[in-house]
Amino acid sequence: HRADYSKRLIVILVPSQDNPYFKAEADTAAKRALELGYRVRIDAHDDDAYRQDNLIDGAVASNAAAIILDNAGSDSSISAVRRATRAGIPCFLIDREIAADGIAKAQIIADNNQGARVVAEEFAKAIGRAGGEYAELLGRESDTNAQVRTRGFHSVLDTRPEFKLVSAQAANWSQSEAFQKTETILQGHPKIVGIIAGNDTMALGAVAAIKSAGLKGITITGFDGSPDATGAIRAGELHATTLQPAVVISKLAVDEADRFLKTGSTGRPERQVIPCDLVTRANADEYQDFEKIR
Amino acid sequence: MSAVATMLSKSDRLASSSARAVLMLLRARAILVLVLLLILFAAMVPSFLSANNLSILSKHVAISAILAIGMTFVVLSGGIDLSVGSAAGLSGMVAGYVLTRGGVSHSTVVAVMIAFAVCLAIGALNGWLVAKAGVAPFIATLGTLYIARGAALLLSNGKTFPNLGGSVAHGLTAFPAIGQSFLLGLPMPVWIMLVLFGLAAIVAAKTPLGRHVYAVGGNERAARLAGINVPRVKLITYLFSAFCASVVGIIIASQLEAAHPATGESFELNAIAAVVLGGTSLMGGRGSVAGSLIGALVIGVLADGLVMLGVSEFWQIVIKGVVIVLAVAVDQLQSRLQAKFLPYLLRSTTEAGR
Amino acid sequence: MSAVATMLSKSDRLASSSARAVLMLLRARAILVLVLLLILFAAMVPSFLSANNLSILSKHVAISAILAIGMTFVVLSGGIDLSVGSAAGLSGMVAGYVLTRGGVSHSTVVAVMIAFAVCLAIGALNGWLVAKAGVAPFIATLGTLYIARGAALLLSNGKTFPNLGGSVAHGLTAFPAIGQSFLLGLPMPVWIMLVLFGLAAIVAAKTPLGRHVYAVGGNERAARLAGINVPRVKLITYLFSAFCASVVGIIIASQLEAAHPATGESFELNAIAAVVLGGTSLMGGRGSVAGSLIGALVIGVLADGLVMLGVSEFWQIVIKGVVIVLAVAVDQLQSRLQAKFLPYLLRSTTEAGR
Amino acid sequence: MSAQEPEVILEARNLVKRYPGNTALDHVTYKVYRNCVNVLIGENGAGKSTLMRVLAGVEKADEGCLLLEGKDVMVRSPREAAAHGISIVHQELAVLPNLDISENIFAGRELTHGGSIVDRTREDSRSISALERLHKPMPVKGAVSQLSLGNRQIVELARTLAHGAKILILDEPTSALSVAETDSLFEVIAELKATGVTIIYISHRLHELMHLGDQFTVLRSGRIVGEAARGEVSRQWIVERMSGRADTSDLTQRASVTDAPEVLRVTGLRLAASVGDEAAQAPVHHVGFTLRKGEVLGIYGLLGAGRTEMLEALAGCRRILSGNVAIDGVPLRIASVADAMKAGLVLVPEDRQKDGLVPELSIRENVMLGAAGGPFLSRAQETVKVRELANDLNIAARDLELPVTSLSGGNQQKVLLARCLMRSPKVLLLDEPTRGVDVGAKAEIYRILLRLAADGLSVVFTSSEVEETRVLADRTLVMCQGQITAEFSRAEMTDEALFAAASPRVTKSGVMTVPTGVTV
Ligand SMILES: Nc1ncnc2c1ncn2[C@@H]1O[C@H](COP(=O)(O)OP(=O)(O)OP(=O)(O)O)[C@@H](O)[C@H]1O
Ligand SMILES: Nc1ncnc2c1ncn2[C@@H]1O[C@H](COP(=O)(O)OP(=O)(O)OP(=O)(O)O)[C@@H](O)[C@H]1O
Ligand SMILES: [Mg+2]
Ligand SMILES: [Mg+2]
Repeated sequence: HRADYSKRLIVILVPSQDNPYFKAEADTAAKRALELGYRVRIDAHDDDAYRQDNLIDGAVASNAAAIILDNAGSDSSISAVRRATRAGIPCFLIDREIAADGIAKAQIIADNNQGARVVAEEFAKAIGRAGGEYAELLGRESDTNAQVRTRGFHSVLDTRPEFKLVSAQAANWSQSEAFQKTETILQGHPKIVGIIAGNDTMALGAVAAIKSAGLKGITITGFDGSPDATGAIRAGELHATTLQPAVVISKLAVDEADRFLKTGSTGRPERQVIPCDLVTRANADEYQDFEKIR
Repeated sequence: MSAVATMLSKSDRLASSSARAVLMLLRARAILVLVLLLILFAAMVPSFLSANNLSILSKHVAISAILAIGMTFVVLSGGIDLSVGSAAGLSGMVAGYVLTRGGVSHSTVVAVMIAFAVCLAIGALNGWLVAKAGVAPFIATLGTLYIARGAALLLSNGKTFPNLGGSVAHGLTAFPAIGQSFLLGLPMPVWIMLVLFGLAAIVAAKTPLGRHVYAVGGNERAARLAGINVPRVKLITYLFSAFCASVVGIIIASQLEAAHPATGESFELNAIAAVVLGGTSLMGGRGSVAGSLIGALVIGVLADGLVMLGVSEFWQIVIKGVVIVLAVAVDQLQSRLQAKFLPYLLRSTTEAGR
Repeated sequence: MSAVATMLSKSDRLASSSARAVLMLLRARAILVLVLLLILFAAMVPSFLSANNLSILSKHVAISAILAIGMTFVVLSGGIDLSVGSAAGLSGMVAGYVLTRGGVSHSTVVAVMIAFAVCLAIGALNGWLVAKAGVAPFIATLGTLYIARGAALLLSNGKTFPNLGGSVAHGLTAFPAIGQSFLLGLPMPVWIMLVLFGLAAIVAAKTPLGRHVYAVGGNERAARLAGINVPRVKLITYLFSAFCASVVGIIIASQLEAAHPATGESFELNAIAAVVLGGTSLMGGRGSVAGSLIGALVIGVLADGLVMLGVSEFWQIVIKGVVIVLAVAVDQLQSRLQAKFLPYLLRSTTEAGR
Repeated sequence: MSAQEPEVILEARNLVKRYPGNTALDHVTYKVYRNCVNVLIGENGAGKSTLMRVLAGVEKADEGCLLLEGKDVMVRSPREAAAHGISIVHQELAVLPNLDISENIFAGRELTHGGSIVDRTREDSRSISALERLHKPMPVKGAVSQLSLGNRQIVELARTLAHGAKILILDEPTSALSVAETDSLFEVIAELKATGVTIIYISHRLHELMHLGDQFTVLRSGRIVGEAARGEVSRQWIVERMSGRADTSDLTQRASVTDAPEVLRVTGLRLAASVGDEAAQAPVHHVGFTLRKGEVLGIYGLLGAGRTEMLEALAGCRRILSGNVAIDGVPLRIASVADAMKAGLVLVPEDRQKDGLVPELSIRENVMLGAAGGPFLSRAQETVKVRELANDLNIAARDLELPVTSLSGGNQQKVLLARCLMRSPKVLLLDEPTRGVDVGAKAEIYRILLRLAADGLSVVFTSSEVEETRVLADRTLVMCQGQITAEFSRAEMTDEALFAAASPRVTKSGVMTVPTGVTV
């Protein structure tokens, strides 16, 4: 996207570009916006609300037409979104919501709570009635999504007495950290039957650890539905994940932004919750790059 | 004087005038880089020099500049403070805690004061470890980096303190004003920065304390022999640095109307980079507060400009590294050129003076 | 000898024997801490001392130990290397790139060699900046930290290189073996660590190069005057550190069978902490490779033990900070006690000799 | 001076100060008399500076106490010493290179408007008047890093003058000063005495002491060995007490080397001045000399004359701007220490601690530092070699694995000498080889050097002591302000001639010139 200053600018803000999920999200939005004749800019805020604040300032200063935002925190992003809106730049939130209504033009989110519940249900189902000890890998504990997902997991698993959480460790969304933490957890709790992870990269770290320990029959689930994870599901290493419909959400957000810019209204309610899809071996072939292709 | 000597001193003078020009150029390099960057971005980004953008830019610069101002004294005295980012994070969290759960009439003033106090305690710990326990500054402040970050996370159990911009009923209107209000058209953080800058510049140039900071960094032993209370000077530099970090934490919490425990991660590297870019030597004893301000401007302009240009995040990281390395390599070049030309410069000055 | 003198020297001897005991105790403090931690965790976590857990633990320790071994020489020579984490990340990415997109017959050996070469280039850049351009090590390696991280991200445009454990058809079976296979019951990374440790220990204790490293760190001017090629020594320390970082990056990529560009973030702080815990002075000239190994063990045992105990992430951060600060404060205490008691100790030795 | 017994203003009782390896002060009871010039004499390393550092609060004594005007006082820091009116000019200069002259003069004791803002105007005017009292006007806003060593010394003196002390300690204040500067210092001392200031004065120059002193105290190996008032003191008395003269009578009986082949020839050597926080001296220029096989060449000069720079350049650790160096007639390019070593030029540096020893390493490792050898070190082989050399040089160390800092100054010096001999040099360069070395060790070092010379090694050494130069040198060059100003054969050397050639002269216009002598 060479700078053609005659076109209007859409700024896309995502948490990071070294995570496949956010990358897909950003790339889809960018592609769609280019198709619709906009100029685009992608920035990453590293889940740092202050950096996000600066980037939104940057969008304001660049006279952006709209901002597509995967925000850095439901509470700490409100003021930035409000500032952009006051400066006349509509914000369209994707993936995560903020704890305020009437500021953003749209909040199109993947239902993390629902996603967490379905994946937890599947996790429980795969392990079966016997239940047993399980471990949980959490994302960065100061991250809202980590908190929503773990709450979702527990709302399912805590109601089943046969499941016993023996270790919950933060692996900060990182594959190598998840690898080491899983190895350590396995030492303390050799009898665990499952590991439920807050996202796919951590789940894949756990998969590698299980593999290197030579263990079999431990159920591992992820969250996100990244291509690496669906691949691992197909290979039978990972049991399930839940696909956050990044592509759908991003396209929707850009389309609504376009409509809003042209007509002054998105024509949709502000909060739109897109359910997550459960991906298991049964349907893994239907998904590619965060999108249902069949 | 013999004919040979006259000839010699003549060629020396020639050398000196060109040497001087080179030295001047090198000394002013931070400003030069800044001007170059401004021209570059102004040419490439249409709205870069708009009043609106400059106001926003100044607000961003204020954050790193405030940290850099505090860091300057630490570095001038020969130390380093890695804990400022964590301290800033902790400061915002403490303010958030007091405002939302404190129960103490939710007063902004009380919250800010308590945040200051907590950060000053971190600064005091740094100062004590470095000045009294003799721990290397790098390690001492690395330790407090972890401690302060852990404390910030524990305070809310990792959660954000939301709604600090809360309702008038709670008397919270003053808090958001710290970071968001304007005075005479300038954002409040910029005013805070200017006040701290003025204060710091006066302290550095006009007070015994400032002179002692330079003395300790220039030759610690000689400073001690001259009767300067070296541990006290070091302690004060760490206290001031922690205070500046605290101010930054509060401004950010006020801007976001929320306090997040991970705020400020790697701010210390930015602050150190700004100080070094501004010509302050990591060996201590040489540098200025004004330099750090310019260093912060360079970093701020570069960061914002690259974002507006749409340069990829990854290239931004590389460019930042290159700029840091180049700036300091140039600094070394300056010292060497100075070493090479100084004899000539001095000779002609001395001759002229006599 | 007069009666008074006899009495004096008697009390001196007493002082010396107790002083010696105290010194011994303090010198062995890293081992003491380690033993304490092991006892503590063994008591609180049933399976902690099982052969299996020790094997896993040793594998985790190997990662930080390898980095710490490389860092030891840099620190001994009076420098610091902040770029090791980024270099490790870049190393894995380069290997991943060559393996998946290289086209050069996907050979593990080629991939590893190219990864080494790229990291050695980073090390050479560090060494050149520090030894030749005279840039302060902190700043030089901070710059390369950013540059290497940016390069790693650019290499894949932020993506992970997956499936490095690929199929036999691609001839990739050797790559996962680096991090995952076992030899005589010990994980391969532990063997790699042991080999590097043995090498480093021999170099440090038995070769001219090792002595030169100590000499450069102990007194750079004296080293130069003694005819030691100081820039060369420094360059070698940075090269070796980068090499160790490269090994770590490859081990991690091999273990995960994937290379992620953010791998290795803040590894440098762990490595520095291990080195310092192991008794190596950040001023240079004092310390040992064995100490760093023990330091890495302390950090590794602490980290794994706290995880097994289920201590919260936030407390883990705080505990780490406290351990770092305490260890170094004790180090200072040791130096001071030593300075105080050495005259007595020496006097009795000298007297015995005469 | 009135006839009555002068009264004691400050008394140090039973001071003990131990350093690793030696006891610098061994139960010293030292009396300072009011309104007198109290002269403290002693050999290098006798403990004079240590005693002064204790009085000035810089160093804490291990035992003992201080009585000021009869009252027990605690002096734990320079600040407290200043509060008691004790002010000191240290032997090793302690200037702040990054500050200007006036800032240096008032560092730690700034003049302020109401306690907060520095009063530059008042500081400057008082700095100017202090410098004027020393007859040495300088631009008070000039950076100290650009001053010559002598001028830095003046700045330190001005610092004490500007503050008006009750007791003023001057530790070798004249070692870097020219004759004219020394004379103005003496005037100031007389003035100060007239205004009731008590002065403690340390110097190695006997004629100065005899001229100035009212009360004399002699220190030897950390003990007071003599005390007397002006009338009772003679040159003879001092020399006896110091017992300092090493017994060197046997050393002077040797044949001079005149017909041996030439080993080293230096012509037209020119060096840039060093910058930064160290010495910014007159650069070395137009220096040339020759050296024969087995000859011992002395280089005499004042502190800051440029001797160290010259030797460092020959040893390859300082850049040579122009000039030629030839060994055995072969021209040599010296770009690094390795180059110099290969050609056989090795330096024993002036400052053992700063430039010579690696404190963390053992005696053995320090001797073997940088020595050529195979890919691996063998402790056993090294021990054999070092032990042999240690016996040869009489290094008093039973255990070669002890840290080198455990040795006394003289033995440390021999360790450095041993390191250099390990290289089998052709020319041994020694910068102040006996600085801070006790009397016995001094004589021993002389003997070793002369023995080495007799065995065919050529030696160049610098010294600030006339005595040493006379004993050791076959021939002496005098350096002043970076130039060689005179050359003396052994027969021609006298204190007066050496000193005159070493002192820069000030012409009527105020420009310093170099004394003209026999230029090589
Ligand atoms: N900081 C120190 N550490 C170890 N030893 C020291 C220290 N300072 C002085 N010494 C030793 O104490 C002894 C006395 O030194 P001091 O400097 O007081 O001698 P001095 O009489 O002033 O000699 P000079 O005439 O050379 O100045 C010497 O042997 C010296 O090596
Ligand atoms: N301001 C200072 N403070 C402490 N030491 C200094 C200072 N200036 C110079 N010196 C030391 O004194 C030495 C004097 O410099 P130089 O080598 O030019 O003279 P020199 O003739 O060798 O004098 P000498 O050998 O008598 O010291 C330098 O080596 C330097 O280390
Ligand atoms: Mg002395
Ligand atoms: Mg000298």
